This record gives sequence, structure tokens and C-alpha cells, in this order.
Amino acid sequence: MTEMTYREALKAGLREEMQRDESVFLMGEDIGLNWGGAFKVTKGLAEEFGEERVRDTPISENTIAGAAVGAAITGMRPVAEIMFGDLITLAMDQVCNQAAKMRYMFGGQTSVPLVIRTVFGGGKNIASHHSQSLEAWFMHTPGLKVAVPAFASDVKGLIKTAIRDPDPVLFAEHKLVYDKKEEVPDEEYLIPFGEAKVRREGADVTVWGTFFMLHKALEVAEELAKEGISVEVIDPRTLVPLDKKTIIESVKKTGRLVLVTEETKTLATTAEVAAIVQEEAFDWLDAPIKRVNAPDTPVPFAPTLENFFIPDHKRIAQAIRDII
Amino acid sequence: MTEMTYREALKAGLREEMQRDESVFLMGEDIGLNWGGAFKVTKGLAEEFGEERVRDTPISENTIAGAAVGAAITGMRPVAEIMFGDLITLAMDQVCNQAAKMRYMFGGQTSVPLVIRTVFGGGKNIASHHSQSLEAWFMHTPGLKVAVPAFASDVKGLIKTAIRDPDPVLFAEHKLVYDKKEEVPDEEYLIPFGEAKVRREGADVTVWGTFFMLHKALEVAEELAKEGISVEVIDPRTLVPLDKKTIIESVKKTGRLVLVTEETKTLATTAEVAAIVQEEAFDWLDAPIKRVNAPDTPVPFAPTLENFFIPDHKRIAQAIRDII
Amino acid sequence: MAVDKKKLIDLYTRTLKVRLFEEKVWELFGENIVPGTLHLYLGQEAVAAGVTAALKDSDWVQSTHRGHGHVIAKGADEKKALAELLGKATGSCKGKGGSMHITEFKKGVLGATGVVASGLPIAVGAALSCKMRGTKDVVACFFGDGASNNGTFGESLNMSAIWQLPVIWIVENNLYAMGTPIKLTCPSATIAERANGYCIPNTVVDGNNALEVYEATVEAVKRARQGGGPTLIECRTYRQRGHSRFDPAKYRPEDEAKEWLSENRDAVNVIRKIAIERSALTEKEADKIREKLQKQIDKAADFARNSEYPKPEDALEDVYAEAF
Amino acid sequence: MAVDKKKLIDLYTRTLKVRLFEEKVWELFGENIVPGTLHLYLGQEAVAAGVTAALKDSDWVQSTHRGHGHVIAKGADEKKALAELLGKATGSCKGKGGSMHITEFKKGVLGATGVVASGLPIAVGAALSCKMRGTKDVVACFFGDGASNNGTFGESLNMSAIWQLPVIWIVENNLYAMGTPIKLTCPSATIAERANGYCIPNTVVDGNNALEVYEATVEAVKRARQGGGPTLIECRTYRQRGHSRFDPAKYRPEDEAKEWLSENRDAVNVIRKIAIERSALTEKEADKIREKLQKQIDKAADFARNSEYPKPEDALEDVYAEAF
Ligand SMILES: Cc1ncc(C[n+]2csc(CCOP(=O)(O)OP(=O)(O)O)c2C)c(N)n1
Ligand SMILES: Cc1ncc(C[n+]2csc(CCOP(=O)(O)OP(=O)(O)O)c2C)c(N)n1
Ligand SMILES: [Mg+2]
Ligand SMILES: [Mg+2]
Repeated sequence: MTEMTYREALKAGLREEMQRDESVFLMGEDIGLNWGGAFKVTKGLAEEFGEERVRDTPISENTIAGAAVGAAITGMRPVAEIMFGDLITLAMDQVCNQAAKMRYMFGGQTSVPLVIRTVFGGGKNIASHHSQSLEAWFMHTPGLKVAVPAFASDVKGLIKTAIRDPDPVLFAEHKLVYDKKEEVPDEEYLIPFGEAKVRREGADVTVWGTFFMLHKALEVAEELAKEGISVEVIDPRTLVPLDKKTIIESVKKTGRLVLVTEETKTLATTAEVAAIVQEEAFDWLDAPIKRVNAPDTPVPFAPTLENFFIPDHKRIAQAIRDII
Repeated sequence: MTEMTYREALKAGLREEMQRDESVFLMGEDIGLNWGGAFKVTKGLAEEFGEERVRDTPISENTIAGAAVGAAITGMRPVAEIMFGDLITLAMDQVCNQAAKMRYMFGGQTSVPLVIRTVFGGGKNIASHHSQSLEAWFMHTPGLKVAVPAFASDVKGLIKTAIRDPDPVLFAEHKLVYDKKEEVPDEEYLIPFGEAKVRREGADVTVWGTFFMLHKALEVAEELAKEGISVEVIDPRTLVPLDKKTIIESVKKTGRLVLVTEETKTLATTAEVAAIVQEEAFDWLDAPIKRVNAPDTPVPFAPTLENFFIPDHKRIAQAIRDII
Repeated sequence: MAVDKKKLIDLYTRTLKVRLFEEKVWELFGENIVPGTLHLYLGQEAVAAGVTAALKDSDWVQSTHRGHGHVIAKGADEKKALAELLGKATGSCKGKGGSMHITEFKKGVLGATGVVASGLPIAVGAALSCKMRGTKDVVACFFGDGASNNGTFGESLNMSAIWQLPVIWIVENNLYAMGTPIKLTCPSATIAERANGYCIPNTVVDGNNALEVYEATVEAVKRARQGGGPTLIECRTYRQRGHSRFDPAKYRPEDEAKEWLSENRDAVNVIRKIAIERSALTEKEADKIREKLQKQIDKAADFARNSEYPKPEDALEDVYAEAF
Repeated sequence: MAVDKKKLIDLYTRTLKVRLFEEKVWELFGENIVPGTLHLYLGQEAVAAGVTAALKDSDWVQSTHRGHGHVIAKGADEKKALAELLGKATGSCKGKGGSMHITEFKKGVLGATGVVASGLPIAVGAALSCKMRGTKDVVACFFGDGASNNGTFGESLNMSAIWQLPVIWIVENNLYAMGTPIKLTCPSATIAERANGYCIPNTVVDGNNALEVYEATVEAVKRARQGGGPTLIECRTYRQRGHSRFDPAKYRPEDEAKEWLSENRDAVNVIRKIAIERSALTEKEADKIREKLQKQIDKAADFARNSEYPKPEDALEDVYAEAF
């Protein structure tokens, strides 16, 4: 095991797959020599693998995604980067109509083994066009898989699984976790899709969430433990496939569920989890399922506003207390 | 009152608003003289109002939507048509990043009074790229309003409200309701956004749904009435704002809720309603909230497959029976 | 260019086969057994024939919503193709795709698509893949005059140019996008000249003359295989019928239609005449070929008619490589 | 073109004001009170100055992610602009927008946007609106070399051409999109020539010379006001600093940077020299203007520094015209 940042672990995963499989290549805006990616995830890879395989593109999101589709169905394994998740709005046709549907509408004739890497989330004061959390759109798109790694030890295993997956994967990252450190195995490992991880065991209430909110939830759990409240924290790791079993088993144990993501509330991924759990564990619920999300507004710029927008420790703790 | 189709009522609403307000104009692909819209909604309007105000465009969805934004903020009231809802994937940036967020990110300096008309739904055997129901994406986008008229008497009043609204409205129609007839008031009327309509009163179970599924649900309710099951059917009419009050009051009366839409299940609009109701009416629920949706697949072409994909009377009735 | 007799026969055969295929589709449509809508290729046969005659089996074509001609000309099995159009389980897409997604991947068809202009980015990616894998294969990408107004056009032409990809851009300019004459949405005399902005060699040919199309394509293929990058070929042509199944195409000026649809400009007549004049075929041989093809198509139609519809539950398959 | 002395003074003043504004922003950044990121306009001042000097107050400009210069040159209040950059409630967007959305609508700024190339469709719509409302106003739309590779470029140029809209396309070609040299993503020698494909008159000017920019814009504005349609002006320029706040711009060849950043090509020096040579100003008068502007900017900075941050709950306002 070596301690490294999420960014380093992700890069290591990309590097291993590129070494292992010649058909893996990266494409995106400013991922190469001159920049190394807006968040420096790919820094150094162009130097290592050359500009053919770490390919800078023009600012053409829909064609970046579409080119990944064309390459994927003809024998390559592209990892395309959309610099900010907000910009995937420009590539929705290729991601959601083409990549996601090709296997199906062609009756199984084609596989589309591609990865779209992008990054969601606020906290950097870069306002409405660079801070959104749009993973719900993709969870609502049959044919896509959706990975949401929140920890360094997961991101490496998940990116490797994503690259080897025969289906298109929306691989969502989060701006505030790139610098988070964790022990990461030295030997090769893959993390299967659809397996949640219980990040902390607890008995009184289950918290399910994604990305940076998991880090906050773990801190809240630590706090509440001092008061004798025992919080179980579950990280889904992938939204599609979604590990329902782990959530439901946990709820059957605790009888209480709080869902925490940074998405705007209405139809956030938390809505689906709430709907599933009330449907499948109705009799075990001792209290309504609580959702903690951002309010239904665009992401504001000013720190005072953005800090209010993003769920904080207090709101998470309050939601837990509300149903305990 | 005059009996007319949904298509006619919609056109009448557009016509009245164009007569009333010079700044209202329509733009979209083939909406004008030579075609009158893929579903003939605008047929005759170019003849009546001229090609400047019923404006055929090139096949440039993102620029159609964006041009509507530019026109809206400078004094016009554009109604832009995206021919099929599936194609709004190409206009997501302008719809969701620009139109939806401008008032907010500019601190209230601009109003964006535009309407994007588009059409969702299957049932016409036109496969994966022309049959989707994507309203959930827009319900998840703060800053947009979302109208989902399912009946002729509603569509006229709602389109008029949409056009006069100072905020951007995603006005979603459904292919299979264009020919549905109903009595429509002769005098001018507006239907306020955020007010659901109880389409049928009942005591045993509440059904909430949208579009063609409402027509099916009403037929199912009729059937079940014969067996002594009394079904209340609620049409939200707009998803944003969402009339929670009417749903919750109904659930407090019936204790049971079935949600029915044609969307693919995961994170369909039904997920949000389920999440809200279990949160706000937990103690009144006598059974889990049931969701009836399409499966999580693209929309298939062949009639045998598409008929399986779209929820039918049997599945709706079954869901009701399941919790009664 | 010296075109040998064998190639002339090939061109005649391909053109005719597409014609007979489409006439059969029209016949089946008359029997009311073709679900959904149809975009017939009738009238434009010489484009698909001329382009594919210049390709190897391992080369690729990217198709459109008007795809029957492309896939048949590229060598798709006409039985599977007709079965697909009828929504049968024996169809090349197992009945999941239908007319707008008709594809036989193994025959080098990347896919037909319902989203206008969505094929261009995919062609970029396939061509990139050919280049990176060093196969020397090329990609011919078909799209319409209307598609040239979509954002992907500029993005994809540009990307193909900067990376000097082996792609041939085939504009099928049939003068209309649905009911919209290209004159109204394209300010220049040709679409071809837009390629100048991307330094892509381009030319305009008579799209009803398979030989002209073939010769232009051969040159483009040669350039592409040698690493000389993309070429754009604008093929001027005309639909025999309306845009889709119920369009009577009344928006076309009578004299224009008469001129384009005259006997001596008919795609089959044109190439038949050339082949006979150049002594590649006698009248009799030409008729023989027709008879043989007709039988083949008739048999295919029987196959399609007699095939089973897919089982409803098959709708759940082919979403992912492995269900979860 | 005969440019009078008043206009030369105007050009000098605008250029200088933008310069001093940006230097102040850099200074505030050094004080660590500018949240988020920054795309400074330093080096490109002559473009905004030259363009806006050719516009009336009622004309519009569409800005970009590098928008400070555009809004200041168009007449935005520098107090509100600086306050916005600091995320203060007194900012023109009430602190909701920040650098990437800096906008003063009443001064004729349609908006700054974080999505590259998203302004073009909006400019199309605003120009359409001017035309339909018969105002004779024009729209100048700024965008970068990198933006020219996005799909909206072709769509929007085309729409402006077919409808002969009063829009002036201003390409600020600063040779880079982030770290990507335009040479790598644009096959032609100029971006301007892409406009030929849409029959749009175009020209390339020295973007560091406000007078040259002004003269080209005057001609374009004249054409636009007379109903002669769009013009594209490519302004060659160069950033003084990196792309965004932490970019040291090491990817720029030393000799290139040296040449472009030399004293005699500096935007302020260039226009100052011209104004003095043409006897519009004496050295002393020029210095006086600088002093006056500097005071104004210093005062604005004090205003911004001393302003309050927005209240957290203000994050919930301005989503819709009326809350619901
Ligand atoms: C992106 C998109 N916009 C609109 C449509 C609806 N539509 C289908 S075909 C068509 C016209 C296409 O014209 P063209 O590209 O010239 O091809 P043609 O039909 O003439 O072969 C339109 C507007 C669509 N399918 N996709
Ligand atoms: C659609 C989109 N893609 C990518 C980005 C990330 N990004 C921000 S600025 C920029 C470079 C833009 O280059 P150019 O248009 O030349 O403008 P410049 O920064 O040089 O002024 C990029 C890639 C973005 N904001 N929007
Ligand atoms: Mg056409
Ligand atoms: Mg630039």
C-alpha cells in the first residue's frame, strides 16, 4: 500500500491500462503536453505514451464524445475527457443517444467500450457553468454505466474496471476529492461495478451519499459517535449498476436512512434511492427517508452563497437527528 | 365549449397569443409553409402570420434554442420548437446552462421569457431516437419550468400561460395525445402553473401520472370501479412548479399511491414524487408507493417490443391491486 | 479514369439492387406491414452504389436516417434488412432498430442513425481508429444537405482535417431537408465549398450518375489510404418520393421535380446506359441481372414476411453486454 | 476612413480603461480577495475598445469567459464590475456570477458565459430580435479562436447569413485555447476564411491596434444597420498572461511571446502613439487621462473592497421571477 492522492491513484489506473492494452487511448481538451488536464489528472501521460495516445482535441465536445464512439465500435478503447461536467450538455446526443443506445438499437451487433471522464461539483467558486453535479441525467439513461468514485483507493480500481467494461461508462469525478489521500494497493486490483462499500459501520441510521458529501458524512458520523449516535455510511461507488442490496440490508438493520449528495434536490440521485427503499423496505422504515441536497438553484459564485448552496456538516447532522 | 383535438387546442392557444402580442413568434424546423410542423401543430400559422413570425430554421438545434434565448432577453417572446424531444440532446447547453441560469447568474438582471416546445413518448414504432420521454432531465434543472399537458382542455390554457411566463418553459407534448378530443372553452382562459387537476375522484388509491399514461389510468380506473375499487387520478399539468399539495392531500385520504409514467424507471419523475410523498406523508401511507414505468432500456422499434416497453392497462391495474 | 467493364457491371448491379430493394419496401408498406415511418432511398441509389463500389469490404460506411441504400449497397443481407424493416426477430437488429437504425455491422456499416448529422463524429472516430490501428481502411460518411447545417458538420470536418483522417465526407444533396429547400438554409451555391474553410479538397458531382460518384470516390479513397486525409464529395441528387412515408412532397416546384425525375436522369437508367454504351453489358445481360436481383429481393421479402416477431420480453435484452 | 480626434481619444481612453481595470484585478488577486478563477483580458484591450467604440449605447455585445474587457469597454460601471469579481452583494450580478458571468445588461451586455462558444447562438437571437423589432441596433459577438472549433460556430454563422442578421462576429484570435496553439486545431491560415463558406464578408486585423479594429467594425456596423447582414472580423492578439489565474503559460515559445509582448505592440502604447501622432492628444493630455482613469478605478476598488458579501440565503433568490 502507498499513500497517494485521488488524482495520483486515478492517473496510476489510467497508466496501468495504457501499458496493458495498446487500444486504450485518451482524448480531450488540453489533456496533453501543454497542460495535462484542467485538474492535472493526465499530467505526464503524453510524455510517457506520446501525443497519439494522449490526444489534445479542439473545443468540440460533441465530436469528442462521438469520435470516442466511432473508435470504440471499431476496436479501440477510448477514454474521452469532458473538461467540466457542465460541458457535457454539448455532448448529450453522442453520450445518451449514440453510445448508450447502440448495442440495443443494433440488436447486439456492436459493443461500445468507451469511458467518458468528467468532473462534477462545486466548492471552487467558479459559478453556474463550472460547478454542477449532473450525474442524475446519466443514471436516467439506460445503456450507460455510471461510476462515482469518491476515494483514492476506489478510483484506481474503478477506472480500470471502467476501461475494460464492454459498455459505455460515464466516469464522474469530483473537484474537491482530487487532493484527498488514502492508502492504495500497490498490486493490480479491479473494483467490480455495482458493489457498494460500507465506509463506516453503524447501528442507528444509514447514510448513503456520493463524492465529497461522503467525506463530510464520515466526519459527521465521527462527531455524532461522541453523542452515542451510531451512523453507518455507504458509498455506492457506481450508480449504474446500483447496489440496492447493501442499502436495503443496512436499512433493515438501522430502520433509518439519510441520503446526501451535492446535486440540486429535485430528481437528484437521492430521489431514486428513496423511491427504491420505501418500495422495497417499507416495513422496516421507522421514519421517513431524509434527503440532504443542494437547493434547486444554479450554483452561485460568491463564497457566502456557495457555502450555503453546498450541504454542510450541520445540515447532514440535522437530518440525522431529525429522524433519530 | 367546442370539442377539438389537443392539436387544435394547442394551435388555437398559439394563435391567440400571436394575435395578442406582436413579440410572440415561432421558430423551428419545418414549422412553416411547406410542412406545418412534424405533427402539424403549426399548420396554417405561417399562412396567417407570415414567415417572419413562423420561422423555418436550419437543422441547428443548439442555435435554435440559443437564438430563442437571445431574442427573449432582448424583448421578444419566442416559442422555439425542437421537432422531437430526443433531439433536445443537441440543445442542452442553451436550454439548461443558458436559458435556465441567466436570471440567476446575472443576479436578476435579465428575464428569459421563452418557450421550448417539444414532444416526447413512444407508441409510433419510430425507435430509440424518436420515442424517448426525457422530462426528468428538465425537472432536475433549476430555472426551468416544465409543463406536461395531457388533455386538450389543458394544453390551450397552459401554452398561453407558458408564453406569458417571464421564465423559460420547457413545454412538453406527447405524440399520442395530439388526436385526443375534449371540450375546450371558447372564451380566453389561462391555466396557472403548479396546479394539478384531479381528473377523477376516488377513495381507495391515488394514481399520479403524466401524458398518455393518464388516459390509460382513467380507463383502468373505470374498469376497477366495476370491481368496487375507487381510484383517484391526478394530473400534475406542470412538473415545475410541482403541485405537491394536491398529491399529498389525496394520499392522506387514500393512503395509497401509484405513480405511472412512460419514462424509463430509474430517476423518472415518479422517483421524485415517491421521495416527496414518503417524506411528507409517511404516517399516512398504508402501503409502499408503487411506480409503473417503462423498463430501463432504449425504446425498441418492433411493435411487439414497444408494446412491452410502454406500460399498459394491465400493469397499471396490477400495481393498484398490489397495494390494495 | 479507366473504369473496367467489371466495375461498370458492379455499378449497375449495386444501383439496381438498391432500387429493387426500395421498391419492395414500398410494396410492403402498401401491404401495411411496415411499422413506423420510412425514409426511402428511391432516386438516390447512384450515390450509395458509386461510393460503396470504391470501397473494400473492410472499409466502413456511416449511414443516416435514410439508410436502406447505404447498407444494401455495402453488402448487407437483404433478407435481414427487410426483416428488420418489418420488425422481425430475424432482422439484422433483431427488430430493435427498424428503418432508422438499419445496420449490418459485419458488412462494414457503422450504423444508421435517427439523429441528423450524428454520424459525422462517429465517422471521425472510426477513421481515427483505422489510422491508429494502421489498417489502411477508410470511412465513407453519408449525410444530407440539411445535416450540413448542424454543429457536428464543422466540428467533424475540422477534426478530420487536423488529424488527416482517412474519411470521405459524402454530402447527399437532394435539395431538401424535409420540406425545407436547401436554398433557404444554405447561403452558398454549393455545400462543398464549406470544406475549403477546413482545407479539405472537395468536389461536386452528379449524384444520379453512379460512375461519376464512383470516380470521385476512388480518388478520395486513394488520398485517404495514402495518408492524405479527408475529401468531401457533394452528390447532387433528388428523392423520387416525399421525405417520409406520408409526405406527398407538394412543396417541390413542378418543373424542378419533372426535370429531376425524368427518365434520362434516373439513376438506374443512367448507369445502365453507360454500361451498355461502353460494352460492359448488353441489353439482355442487363435484363438478366435485373431478373436475378428481383428474384433475390422477392425471396428476401418472403423471408421477412414469414419471420416471427420478437418475443415481448426480448425488449429487455441487449442493453448491456451482461444483464445486471 | 477619416477618424476624428474625439474618436481617437475615445479609443485611447477605452483601451486604457480596460488595461487599468485588469491591472487592478490582478492587484486584488494578489491580495487574495478574488474568489474562484480569472481569465484576464490583459493584452487584448484594443479588441474590446475598437469594437465598442464603433457601437451605440443601444447596440449589444455578447461576451465570453474572458469578459472583463468587453463589459468595461461597453460602459459597465467599474464599481459594480469589481464588486462582482470579489463576490460582493453590490456586484452587477449581486455576487452570483463572478468573473465568468460578469455582465451589465443595461449597458448593452447580453452576458458573459462560462461555456466556450455558447454566446454565438445568443447573439443570433439578439440580432434577430433587433431586426424583427426594427430597432436598427446591431450585435457584436466576441469569441475566441478556440471557440471557432465548436459546433455553434457553423450553426450560428449560417443562421446569421441566411437571415442577413445585424451581427458582427469578432474572433479574438489570441493564438491559444488554454495551452493549445490554434495551429494544432485549425488547418487554415486564418479563422476568417471559414466565413467564406457562409458567404459572410470577413477580414483579419491587428487586434492590438484599436484603430484598425475600430475601422473594420465601423464598416461592418454600417453594413449591418443597412440590412446587409453579418461580417466576421478576426482580430489577431495575444494574452499578456496565462489562460487563467495560475497558468504560467510556459507552453508559449519564447520568441513568439517576446515579439507579441514587446512595448511597441502593446495595445495601450499603440493607440496612444497614434492619437498623439495624429494630434488628437498631447503626451500630457494622455497622461492626464490615465491619472483620471486610475483614480476612478482605485475608487472602484475601494468600493468593491468595502462592500458586503451577499447574505447566504440570497442564494435562493433570482431563480425565477417569482418564487414558488
Ligand atoms: C438533429 C435532428 N434534427 C431534426 C430531425 C428531424 N429530421 C429528420 S430527417 C430531417 C431532414 C434531413 O435532411 P437532410 O440532412 O437533407 O437529409 P434527407 O432527409 O434529405 O436525406 C429532419 C429535419 C432529426 N432527425 N435530427
Ligand atoms: C464548451 C467549453 N469547452 C471547454 C471549456 C474549458 N475552457 C475554458 S476557456 C477554454 C479555451 C478557450 O479558448 P478561446 O476560445 O481561444 O478563448 P481564450 O481563452 O483564448 O480567450 C477552454 C477550453 C469551456 N469553458 N467550454
Ligand atoms: Mg436532403
Ligand atoms: Mg484563444
